[in-house]
Amino acid sequence: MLPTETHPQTQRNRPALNFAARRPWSTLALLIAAVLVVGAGVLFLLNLKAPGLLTGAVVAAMGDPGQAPLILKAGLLHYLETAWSCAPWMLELTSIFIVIGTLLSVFGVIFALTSLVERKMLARIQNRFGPNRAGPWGLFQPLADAIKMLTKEDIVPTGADKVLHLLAPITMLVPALLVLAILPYGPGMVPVELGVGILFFFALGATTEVGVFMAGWGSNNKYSLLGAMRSIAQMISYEIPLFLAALAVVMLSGSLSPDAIVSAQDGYVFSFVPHWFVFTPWGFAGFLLFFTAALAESNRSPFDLPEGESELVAGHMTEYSGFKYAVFFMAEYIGLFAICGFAVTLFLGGWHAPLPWLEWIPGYLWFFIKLYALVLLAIWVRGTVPRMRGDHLMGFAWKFMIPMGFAVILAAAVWHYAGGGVPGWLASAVIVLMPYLALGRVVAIQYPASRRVYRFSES
Amino acid sequence: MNSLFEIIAFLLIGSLTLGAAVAAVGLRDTVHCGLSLAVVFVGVAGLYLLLDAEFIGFIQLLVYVGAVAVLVMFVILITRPEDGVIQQPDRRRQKLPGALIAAGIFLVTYGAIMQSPSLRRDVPEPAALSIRAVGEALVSGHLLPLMAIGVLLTTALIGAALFAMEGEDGK
Amino acid sequence: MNPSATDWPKRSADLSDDGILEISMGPQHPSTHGVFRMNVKLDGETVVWLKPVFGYLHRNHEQLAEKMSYFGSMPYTDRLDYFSSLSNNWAYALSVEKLTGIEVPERAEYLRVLLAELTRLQNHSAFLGFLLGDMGAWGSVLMYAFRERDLILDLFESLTGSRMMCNYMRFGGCRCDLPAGWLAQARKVVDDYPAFLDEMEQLLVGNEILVARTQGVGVLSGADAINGGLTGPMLRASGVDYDIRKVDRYGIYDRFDFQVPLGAHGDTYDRLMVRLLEMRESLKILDAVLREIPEGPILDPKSKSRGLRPPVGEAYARLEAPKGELGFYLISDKSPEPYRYRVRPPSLINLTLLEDMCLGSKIADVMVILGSVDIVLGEVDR
Amino acid sequence: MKQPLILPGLGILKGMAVTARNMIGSYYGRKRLHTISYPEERLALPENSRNFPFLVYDGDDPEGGLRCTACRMCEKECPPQVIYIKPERDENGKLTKHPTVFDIDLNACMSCQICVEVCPFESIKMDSAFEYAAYEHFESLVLHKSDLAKSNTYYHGIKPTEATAVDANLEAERQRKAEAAAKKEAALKAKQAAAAANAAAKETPPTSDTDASD
Repeated sequence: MLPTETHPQTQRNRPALNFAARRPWSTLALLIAAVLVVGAGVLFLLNLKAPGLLTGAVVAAMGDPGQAPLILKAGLLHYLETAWSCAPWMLELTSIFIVIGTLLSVFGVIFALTSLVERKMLARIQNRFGPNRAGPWGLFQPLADAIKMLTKEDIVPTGADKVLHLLAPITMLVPALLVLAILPYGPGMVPVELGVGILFFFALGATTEVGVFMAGWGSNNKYSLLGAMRSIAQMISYEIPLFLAALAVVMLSGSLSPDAIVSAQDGYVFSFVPHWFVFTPWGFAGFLLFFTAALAESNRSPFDLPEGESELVAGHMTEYSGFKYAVFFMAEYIGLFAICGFAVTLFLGGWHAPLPWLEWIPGYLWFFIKLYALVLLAIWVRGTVPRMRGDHLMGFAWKFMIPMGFAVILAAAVWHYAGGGVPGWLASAVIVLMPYLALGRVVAIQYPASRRVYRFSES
Repeated sequence: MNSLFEIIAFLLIGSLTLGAAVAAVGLRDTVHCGLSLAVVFVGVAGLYLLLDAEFIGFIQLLVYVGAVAVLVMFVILITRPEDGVIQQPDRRRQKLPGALIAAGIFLVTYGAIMQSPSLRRDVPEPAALSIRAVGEALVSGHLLPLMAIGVLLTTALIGAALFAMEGEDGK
Repeated sequence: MNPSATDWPKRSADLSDDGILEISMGPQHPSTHGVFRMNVKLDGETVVWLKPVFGYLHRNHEQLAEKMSYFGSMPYTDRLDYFSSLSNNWAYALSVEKLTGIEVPERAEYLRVLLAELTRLQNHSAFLGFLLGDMGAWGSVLMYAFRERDLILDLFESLTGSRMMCNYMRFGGCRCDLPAGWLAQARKVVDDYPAFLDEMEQLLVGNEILVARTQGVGVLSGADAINGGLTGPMLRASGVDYDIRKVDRYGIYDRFDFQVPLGAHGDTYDRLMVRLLEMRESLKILDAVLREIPEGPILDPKSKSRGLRPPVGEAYARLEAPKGELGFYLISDKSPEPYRYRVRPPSLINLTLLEDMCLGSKIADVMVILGSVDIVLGEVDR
Repeated sequence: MKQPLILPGLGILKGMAVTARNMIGSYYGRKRLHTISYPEERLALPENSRNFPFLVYDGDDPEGGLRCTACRMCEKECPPQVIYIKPERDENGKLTKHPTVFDIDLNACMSCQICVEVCPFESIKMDSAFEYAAYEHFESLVLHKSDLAKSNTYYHGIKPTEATAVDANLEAERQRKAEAAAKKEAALKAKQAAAAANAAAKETPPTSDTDASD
């Protein structure tokens, strides 16, 4: 690399890096200070009404971080009841809105963060910097994107079905947001106690196909309809391996409620290997199956057939611009978070800490750390692997994923009835490995991956 | 009785379902009809949930909205005439006979419901139906029908595959 | 299996029935081949008819050269295949030297081989990046390829003055000699290159999705390749042993021992692998050249480039450009401007068989097959 | 031969190892992070890098010290014909060795550096300034003599070795011319001396042959 130093060039009036990009640390400190001051101010004002209540709740929350959100919520409700003397039904309503508010804001922030982290991680994989001009290390880039998306003109193609064109992004976003309600974020912190959480997740997962169809049909464009059809076929055929992997876990933990599944994964073996399902042979295969099917379900990297073929058959989102496209974009990301959240709940032990002496970190932090690890894995895969072709994609689902799903269920059964000891472990490992190798050969014969030896000319 | 919320919820969902059902029948564009049918399914699922039958509610949501609605959409697309113009039946002459038939059916069903003995008995406390109970009943008591349905479905699947392949190039 | 092109041209019988979908791909194609369009007829997913449409980048290069002095059209040869400008310069200089019989000093010959092989390296790396980009790998391989290519372009810039438009060869030698420290920098680049190639092989060769998308795709048998007049890595991937460096032994290529890799199946995977192995062979040549380059004059003093009036006659000289056999055919009538100036563009001739490679394959493969042909529109349209 | 053990997914894992190495590597050292943030950091252009031509003038007077003698050789040889020269004519219409107008149209100039090769007076050289973005084609992208003329010291600034070589052979040229002039002068003087000598010889012989003839 040639040494970089300024060259006696005509120094035109070049815009120097803005303050935020030049001194990132000080800008960040400024920002955090501002937020703290505003928060303290609001707290102080509210506190005047009923002295000592709110601050007491905050101090209590500080004391026990594990249950901090619950304590804060109880404190706030108590404050509302005493200071503003609200009616009981009003309190019930506000408690629901508190939960909704925190969920939406937390996942909103993660969505904004991920759109930046994705671009920066892909950039770093490709040996370049990634956005670093808007704000410190590019932290304001999501803000800039949001403003751009909102101010862009929202074009509705002529002859398009306006109602469907408008409803499609909504039917994509709403199920993704609803699914977030049943994930167990921490001990006792499950927004909605559902006995059939897993079923709820798959039911709402199925409704996104209707949204894709509406998008394809509403854009009045032959190619976006074709794209919608292909992505519906892909989503349906990849839902089955998703079911099978989740079925194995439900079978083992004996219940459909996510909370029960997470509590089934409590405790440690040999005091440092946690009871997570991913550490069992069938669990590991099931997790890989679930995660690959999750990538296909949310149209991410190796399976991004519809939007990847944009130069040929337009994806179903092509006729959208401005705010509706932003909603699609958000629906895709929230869908990815939801399905990664589920992978964490089913296989990676929900909010349990990986090591016993790490349990002082609050549960909900563990949940989000693991969730974000899976999101980063998805980004990493996106930066490496080329796109699968249409027929390979379908062949892979039906010829490899579904048979492997049955094998995982069988292995889980064997593991369970063999009492989980070493023989059970080995038996289920064999039951998983045999079809993997056999199917690998079947799938490989379709495209021979045998190493080719190249001869050289003699002259 | 049940709380204020549930009454509001019931009214909301009930009207949604009814409205969607009327739309499914009345709208001109078949695709809109198909989609309002999907909304009807969602409404029915909501009603199930209101009755605390969670399992049936989510199965309804999963099977009907996820699969049947999309299937209906595919069927509508395949059978659309190329130029997209759908001959609408002229509705003027059919209004009177339609109303008569509707009234007749309503009366018959109303009479049957009123005579049925179940109305006289007080509403029994709903048994706490858990998924586990449904599962065990399915596998133990009704194993034979379950297996029969399985075989039926596989033959249907294979049949569908054959149809699809045949259409390709006559091989 | 793909219908082979021997029953030429194989088209499905009825193209008119309504099941056929006609689409046009390009010319503003998002991948990097430049302005190139294809009209494709699809029966469902498979391609039944394909017509490439090019000419969007036609700049009247040959007619222009007939109105310009021999020396004046040397910079225009950089714009033919703008990924390998030094090979184009050398081919043009070779044909004028054949016409006028000017001798080329020893050091200039070594410089020419050195720069031509460096051009082949950066061209094949760029090809690798673009092919993976077509397959949807979001530019990771492209950025790695461009990272290495930049090192070579920095070498070109410090020697010839420009990264891609070098305009460096003159009739009878080269324009200017190596600046201080250039050879050491070149030695460093050549020594670091195998690490990049190993990294690429680890990333690509076993990758199941890449294998699935390239093996058995765009198959071309050796006979069809020869009938179609293909040359270069495309031909060798179909198993035909024809490398002009070994056939003509032009310049001083006979002094270096290097081998020519040959494919066996003639599909996109082989084209990818042949180019990867070719890069390793070029590294061997570069290693030898950097060791043996002698001192001495770089331009034959009695050769004059301005006001050159070659004797009446014609000459055709060709060399192994990264894309195939690049040839220049000149007819001179003793006037300062050539009477006829013709370029044999390897990209265009390799492109003619595109339809035969794509018949029967899926529409998603058309992009990959076009990528594997490695065309540059500057050379196709001239 | 025994079918090789095919582990589907292994190739992808190896590929992911490569991207991981690149990502982590990009945080340590510039080998795996080769982009620079352009306007603030700039790559040092190598000495030979050429962009658009400029005219060299010696001393510090851009008008007087201009080396260009308006021989229009570069105008004729330039492939895209972007150079336009109007030589100066003094009062009685005789060409002087100085251009009044010397325009280069940057829109079409492809910086191919042929003008530098054909210039016999080392007066036009290639600059490496590339920041010529402008809002319209004609006023700001057609450089006139005043924009083109740059001092020899600037030339030494951007291309030291080339500039010293050019100065060296200019110096050699001047010496050779000086010697040639001196030799010519000496020859002239010798001729005059000879002419004077034989003229003197002519006067002296008449005196002698008059003696003989009378």
